[in-house]
Amino acid sequence: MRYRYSPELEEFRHEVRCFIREKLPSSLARKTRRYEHLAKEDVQLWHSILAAHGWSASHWPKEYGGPGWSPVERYLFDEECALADAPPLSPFGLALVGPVIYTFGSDSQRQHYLPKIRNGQHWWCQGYSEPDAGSDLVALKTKAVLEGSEYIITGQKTWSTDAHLADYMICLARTRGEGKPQASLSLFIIDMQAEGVTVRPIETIDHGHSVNEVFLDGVRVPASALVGEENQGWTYAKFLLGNERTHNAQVQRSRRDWQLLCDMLKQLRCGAGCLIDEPSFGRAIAELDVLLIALEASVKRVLEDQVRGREPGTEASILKLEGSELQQAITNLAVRALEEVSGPLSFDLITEHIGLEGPCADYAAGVAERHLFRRSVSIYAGANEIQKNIIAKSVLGM
Amino acid sequence: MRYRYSPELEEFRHEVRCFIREKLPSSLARKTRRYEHLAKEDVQLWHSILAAHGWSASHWPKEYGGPGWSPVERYLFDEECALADAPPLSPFGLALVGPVIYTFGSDSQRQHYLPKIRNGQHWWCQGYSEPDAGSDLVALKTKAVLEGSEYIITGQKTWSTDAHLADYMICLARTRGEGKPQASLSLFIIDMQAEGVTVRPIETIDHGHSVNEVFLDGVRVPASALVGEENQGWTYAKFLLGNERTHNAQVQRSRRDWQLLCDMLKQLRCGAGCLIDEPSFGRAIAELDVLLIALEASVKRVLEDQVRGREPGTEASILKLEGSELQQAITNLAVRALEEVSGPLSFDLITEHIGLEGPCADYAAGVAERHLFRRSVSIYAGANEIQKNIIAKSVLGM
Amino acid sequence: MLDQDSLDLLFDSIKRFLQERYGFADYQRISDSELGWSQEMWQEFVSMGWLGLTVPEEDGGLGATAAQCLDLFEHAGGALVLEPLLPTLLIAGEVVRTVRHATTRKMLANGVIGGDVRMSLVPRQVEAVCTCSVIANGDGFHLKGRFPAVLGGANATHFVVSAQLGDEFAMFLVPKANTGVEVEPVRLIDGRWGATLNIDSIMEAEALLPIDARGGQRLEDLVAAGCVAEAAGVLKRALNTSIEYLKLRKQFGQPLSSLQVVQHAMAEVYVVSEQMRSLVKAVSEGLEGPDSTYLVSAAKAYLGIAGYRAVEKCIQFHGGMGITEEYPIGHYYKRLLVLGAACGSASGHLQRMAFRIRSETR
Amino acid sequence: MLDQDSLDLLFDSIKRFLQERYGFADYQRISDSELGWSQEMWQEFVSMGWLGLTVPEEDGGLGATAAQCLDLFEHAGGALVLEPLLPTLLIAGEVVRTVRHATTRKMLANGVIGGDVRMSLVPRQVEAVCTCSVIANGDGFHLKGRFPAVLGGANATHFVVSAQLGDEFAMFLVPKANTGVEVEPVRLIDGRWGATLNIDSIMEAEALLPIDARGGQRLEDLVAAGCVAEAAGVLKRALNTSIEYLKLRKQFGQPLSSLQVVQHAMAEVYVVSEQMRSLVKAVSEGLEGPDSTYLVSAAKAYLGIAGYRAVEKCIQFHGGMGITEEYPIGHYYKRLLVLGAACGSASGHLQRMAFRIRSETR
Repeated sequence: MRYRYSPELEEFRHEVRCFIREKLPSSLARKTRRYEHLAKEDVQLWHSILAAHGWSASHWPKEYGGPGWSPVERYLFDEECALADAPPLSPFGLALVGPVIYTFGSDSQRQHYLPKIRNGQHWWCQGYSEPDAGSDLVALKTKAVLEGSEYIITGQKTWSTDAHLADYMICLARTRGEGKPQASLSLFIIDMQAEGVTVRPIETIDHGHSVNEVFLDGVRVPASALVGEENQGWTYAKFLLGNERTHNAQVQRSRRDWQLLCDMLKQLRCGAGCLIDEPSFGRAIAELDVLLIALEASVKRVLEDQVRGREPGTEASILKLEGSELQQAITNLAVRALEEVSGPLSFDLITEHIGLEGPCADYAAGVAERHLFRRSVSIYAGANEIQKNIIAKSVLGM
Repeated sequence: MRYRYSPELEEFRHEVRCFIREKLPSSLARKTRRYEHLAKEDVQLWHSILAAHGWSASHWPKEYGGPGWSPVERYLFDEECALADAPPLSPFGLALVGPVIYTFGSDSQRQHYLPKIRNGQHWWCQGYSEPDAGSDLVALKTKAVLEGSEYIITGQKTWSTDAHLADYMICLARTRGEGKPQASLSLFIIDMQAEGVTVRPIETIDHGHSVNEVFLDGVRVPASALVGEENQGWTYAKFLLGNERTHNAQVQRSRRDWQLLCDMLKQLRCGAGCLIDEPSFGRAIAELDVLLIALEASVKRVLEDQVRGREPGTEASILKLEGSELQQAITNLAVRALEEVSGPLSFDLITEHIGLEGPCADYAAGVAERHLFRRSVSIYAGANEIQKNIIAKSVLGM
Repeated sequence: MLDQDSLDLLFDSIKRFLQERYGFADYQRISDSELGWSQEMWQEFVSMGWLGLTVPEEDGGLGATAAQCLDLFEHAGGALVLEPLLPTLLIAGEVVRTVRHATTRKMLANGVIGGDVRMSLVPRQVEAVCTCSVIANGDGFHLKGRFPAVLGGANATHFVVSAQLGDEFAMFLVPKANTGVEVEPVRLIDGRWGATLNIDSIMEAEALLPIDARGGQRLEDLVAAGCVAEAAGVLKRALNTSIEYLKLRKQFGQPLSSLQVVQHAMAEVYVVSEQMRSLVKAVSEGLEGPDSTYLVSAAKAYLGIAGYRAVEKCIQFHGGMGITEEYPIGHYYKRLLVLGAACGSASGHLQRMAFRIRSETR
Repeated sequence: MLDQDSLDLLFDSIKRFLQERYGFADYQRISDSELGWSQEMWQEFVSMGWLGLTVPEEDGGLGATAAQCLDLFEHAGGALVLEPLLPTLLIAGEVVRTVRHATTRKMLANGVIGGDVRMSLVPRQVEAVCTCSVIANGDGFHLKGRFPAVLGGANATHFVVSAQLGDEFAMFLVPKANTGVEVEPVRLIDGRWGATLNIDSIMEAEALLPIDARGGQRLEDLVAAGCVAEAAGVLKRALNTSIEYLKLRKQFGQPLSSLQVVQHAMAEVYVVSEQMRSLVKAVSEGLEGPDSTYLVSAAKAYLGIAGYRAVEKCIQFHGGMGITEEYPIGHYYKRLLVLGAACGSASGHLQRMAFRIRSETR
C-alpha cells in the first residue's frame, strides 16, 4: 500500500518519476541496489544530471538555486529517487554545509561555495567527531588560533565520511580555551588540499572504506574561512545535526529495501513453495511493513507540521530512533532468509546459485555488506541512546 | 524433551511421582491449574499430606526434620510437584523463615517454630518492604525500641503476601537510629494476633487478594522474638533473599505451563486445523521451549555446582531474570492464542465455548488472571533492574 | 456535513467534559457499580449530542464521517470511558443510511440519537469458534450462530451480524428483542461488558441489510479504527501517569525518573505512543481510500506488537504499585489488551497482511 | 578412551597455547594472509595431537568422544581460530570408525591425525538449493549435486555428502581428488574459507559409508554442537572485550561503564553468554541421549534468537569503533553470524522443533 496525496502532488510525483526513468543510468541503479560503495564519478554523474534540471539541491530555497519545493514535495522527490534506486548524493555539501552557509555564512561564501555544491563540483566532508568526542561534541580538542589574518588549526577528526573524496571540510574547532564549550567553538571551511591535512582511511567491518580519520597539523586557513561568528560554532553545529536527524529516518530507502526484500522472499525457493509462503517469513515481512507504515505516518505528521510552519523538534529524535532500528530490522530479515537458503554469509554471494534474478538479485548480493555497515546507523548522528536522553530530558522533563 | 538423570535419580523421581499420583486430590490439581487463589485449607491439606510423609520441608537438612535431599533431588521433587499441578506450599515459613531460624535462631526458637512450619500448622508472612522501601531495604523506617524485656515495634509494611492468613510475620525493623543501615536493622518474629497489628488487603489487577499492607502500631514483642543478634538483620535478610532468588526461577512451573499451553494450542481450532499448526504459533511455542531448555540448563549447572559445594552467587540473578521473563513470555503467548480464537479476555472464560477440555481447559480458564498477576514476577524479590545492577556491579565490575 | 471547525469545537468540549467529569475516581465508581456503566453519564452524552454525530443530517444527526470522530475516541480511551460509545457511534451512521423502510429508518435514527438504540458489531475474525448459518425462511431468514466475547454485546439493543447466505455475503440487523436471541453477559478484563451471543432466530425480510462484503469489511474497519484511536488515548495517558509517578517516587534517595534506564524506557514508550497517534491520523485520512483495510490492519498490528509492551514497561517501573487495582496504570493495560483483541488481534491482522503481500503481483 | 583428567590437562594446554599464540593480532595476520589460514599453525595443532583427538585408539588416535571435545571449540571460537578444526575434528572419528576396508581406514586415520585429511560435512538443511541425486553405476555410484557455502569446504580433502539412493538414505565419502568434484572457494564473512561444491562424479563402491539416516543426523548434530560451542566462546570474549573497552572509554567525563543503560545492556549480554555456556554443557551431556537432535536444535536456535542480539548490543556500545575492522568486536559478530547459519539457521531449527512438538501425542 502507499499513501495517496492530492492530485497536484501526485502529478508532481509523476513528473519526477518520468524524469528519473528517462535519465537514471541503469548501471547506477544496479550498483546502488548492490550496496556498492560507489565511485565518486558515479555519484557525480547522477548529481550533474539532477543539477542540470535544477533538482540537485532539492531542499534549498529558490534564491540559492534550489527548486523551492515544499517539505512534502521534497519527501516525494526523495521517495521517487529511493524507489528507482538512484544513488544517494553525497549529503555533506547539500544537506549540511549548504544550509549552514546560506543561513549563517557571508555573501562571498555563498557566492563561492553554493553553486559548486549545487552542481556537484565540490565535495564536502564534515569534521566534528574526534577520537574522544563522539556523541559528545563538547569535549572537542581541535584548536584554531588566530595569527594575523590566518587561523592555524591543529587537531584530529574521525568518522569523517567521504573525507578521502572531499574538496572541503566543514570543521568544528575550539577558538577559546576556557569558558563554556557552547561559547568557545567555531566553524571553519578547510581546503582538503591544504598543507597539514592528512587523511587516513578507516576500514569498516563490511570491508568498505567510506569513513576516515583526518589529521590537521597546523593547517592555515584565511580568516574568511570562518563561518558566521567566532565562538558560535556550537549553535551552527546543532542546527546541522537537527537537519541530519530528520534526514536520517531514511524511510523512503527503507521502503525500497522492503520491496526488494519482499521480491527476494518471493523468488527464494523453500520446499515446495518459496520463502514468503513460509509463514514465519510471511509474518515477519508483514511486521516490517507495520513498522514502516507507522514510521511513514510519523514522517508525514512532521511534514504537515512543517507545512504549517512548525519546525520539527523532538520528533526528529523519534524518526532517527525508529528509522535506524527499522533499517537494521530489514537487513536482519534479509540475513535470516539468506541463511535459511544458502547457509553462512559471504561477501561474494553468487545469486544465480540460489535462483535469484532481477533487481532483488542485486539487493541480495549486497545484503552482507548492508547488514554489517547498517550496525552504524544506530550509532552515528547522535547514537540512539543520545536520542533517548534527549526525549527523556526535553520532552518528558525527566 | 527432558533431561535424563542417573538411574538412582530417575528411581527417586519415580517414587515421588507415584506418591503424588496417589495422594494429590484431583480437585486441588484442578484449582492449581486454574490459577485460583487457593483457600488456606486447600494448601494446608496438601501440606499435611506431604508433612505426614516427611516431605513438606523438602530442602531442610535432616536434623531439622527435612528429608535431607541433595539439591538435584529437591529439584526433581519440585519438578514432579509442578508437573502434577500440586499447589505450591506457602513459601514464607518453609523457604525463608525456616532456614533463617535453623541458621541464626536460638534453640528455643528452633524447637518452637520449626515443627509447626514443617507440619503446616503455622503460616508465615514476611515484613520487609515498606511503602518507601521496595527494592531498597536500606530505607526501612519501621522501628523497634527495647523497653524492659519487650521491643515495641512501630511502622508500616507492604507487599506482604499471605499476611491475612498468617500466624506470624518475620519482620525487619530498625533497632539503631543512626549508623550504616547494614548495621542497624534487626529481625523479629511478630505474632499476627498481637495488639497493634492491622492487615489491610491490597487488591491486584487480576482482582485477586494475596498481598497486604500491615500496620504495626506499637506492637509489643518479647525480647526472645529477636532472631539472632541485634543489628544483624540486614545480613540475615540478604541470606533470605538469596534463597528466594534461586527459587524464583520457577522453571519447573514454567515447564508445566508450557505443556498445558502446548495442549491448549493443539485443541484450539483455527481454520481447518488447530492453532499449533498455524506456523506463527508453532514457531512461538518452539521458541519458548528454547528459552526453557536454556534456563533448565542453567539451573542444572547451578545444582551441580551446589553438589560440589559451591553456593550460587550471581547465577541466582540470571535465574531470576530469565525465569521471570519466561513466565511472562508464556502467558503472553497464551493470551495471544485466546485473543485469536475468542477475542477480548474476560475473567470468566467459558472454555467449552472454545472447544477446550481436560487439564488445558483449566489452564485456559485462568490465563487472564495468570497473565495479569505475572506482571509482578519481574518486580518482586528484587526487581529485574536490581538484578541487572547486581550483575553489572558484582560480576562485571562496572 | 459538519464543517471541521464546528467539529473541533465539539471535540474540545468533549475533552473538557471528560477531564472534569470522568476522572479516574469517576471511572472507578462507575466500574464498581452494579451495571458497570452509568446511565446518567450516558444521558449526558446523549444530551450533548455525541450519539448523533455520525447519523445523517437528513435523519436529524450531525452527519460527521466516522473518520472525523476518531479524535473523540482518543479522549474516551484516555478517560477509560465505560459507556458503550465504541461500536454504536462509529457504525450507526452507516447502518441507518442503508435502511430502506422509512419508518424503520426514522425509529432507528431517533433511537441512536436518543441513546436508546445501541449497536454491536459481531466481527467476522472470530471464525474459528463462530459457526453462523443462515437460510431463507419464507420471506425472512433463519439465523443460527454463537459468538464469544462480543464488544459492547451486553448493553446493545441491536446486533449487526454477517453470515454466508448461499454463495452471497449477507449482513443482518438483529434486534436483541427477537425471539431466539440470547445474550450471555461477559465482563471483559477492562470492566466493560461484552457478551456471548447465541442466536437461533427467525427474522423478517427487512433484517437483511443491503450491505455487500466490502461494506461489511468497512464496518469492521470502522470499529477497529475506533479501537486504535482509543488505544492511542490510553497509551498517552499511561505514559503521562507513569512520568508523574516516576518523578514523585524515590529510591535510594533519588527520584526514579532520574535513573537512566527508567528514562530510556519511558522514551521508548513515548515513541510508541507518538507513533500510535501518527497511525490514528493516517487511518483517519485513509479510511475512505482503497487501502483502508490494510492500513487499519497495520495500525491494529502495531498495537499488538508495540503497544502492549509499552504499557508493560510502565507497569514494571511502577514497581509493586503497578499491579494494584487502586493505581490507574493496570487499568490502562487491561483496556489496551481488550482493544488489541477486539476486531482481530495482531496475529490475525498480520496474517491478513501477509496474505495480501504474498498475493500481490510478483 | 582417554580419561577426563588427561583430557582436562590437554584442554588446559590448548587454552594456554591459544592465549599465547593466537591473540587478536595473530588472527588478523593469518586472516590477511593469502591462504586465509596458517599451515604452520595447523602443523602445530597436529604436533600437539589435537587432530587425533576423536580418532579411535586402535587407529592411533586418542579415542575421545565428540562431546568431550566441545570445550576445545569454546577456546577455538573465542580465539577466532581460522584453521579448519571444526568439521574434521568432530566427525573424523565417527567416519573412520565406519570404514570397512582396513587399508583405507588406516590411511584415512593417519591422514586425519597428521593433518593431511580434512573433512567437510555437507549439511542436509540447505535443501532448497541443493539438488543432490545419486544412482548406482556398475559397482559404484554416480553422484550429482550443488551445495553453496559449505563450511570448511575450501580446505577440505574429503566431503561427507548425504543423498537419497532410491528409497534409502545414503552417505558418501567423496575425495576432493575425484574427477568431477569441483570446489569453488567462497570466503565467508568471518574470513574462513567455505566453498560452493559442484559434484558430478562417478565413485567407487567403497565411497558409500555404512551410515544410516540416524547416523547421518548424528554427524550433523556433532558439527552443529561444535558451532554452538564456538559461539559460546565467541560470546564470552565479545562480552569481556566490551567490558574492558567500556571501562576505558570516557564520554562527558565519565567512563561509559558507569552509565546505567550500558550496565544493564552488558548484564543482558552476560546472561546470554552464560546461558549459551549452560547449553553447551547440556548438549555435551545429552549428545549420546535420545533427544540429542532436539537439544542441539534448541541450542542452535538460542544462538539465533539471543546470541546475535547480544553481540549487536556490544557493537552499539562500542560506538563508531564497533564497526571498524581494527577492533575485535566486529569480528566476533561476523564469526557468530557464520556459526549461526552453519548447519541450519535458527529459523530452520525452530521449524524442526515445532514439527516435533506438533507430532507428539496429543
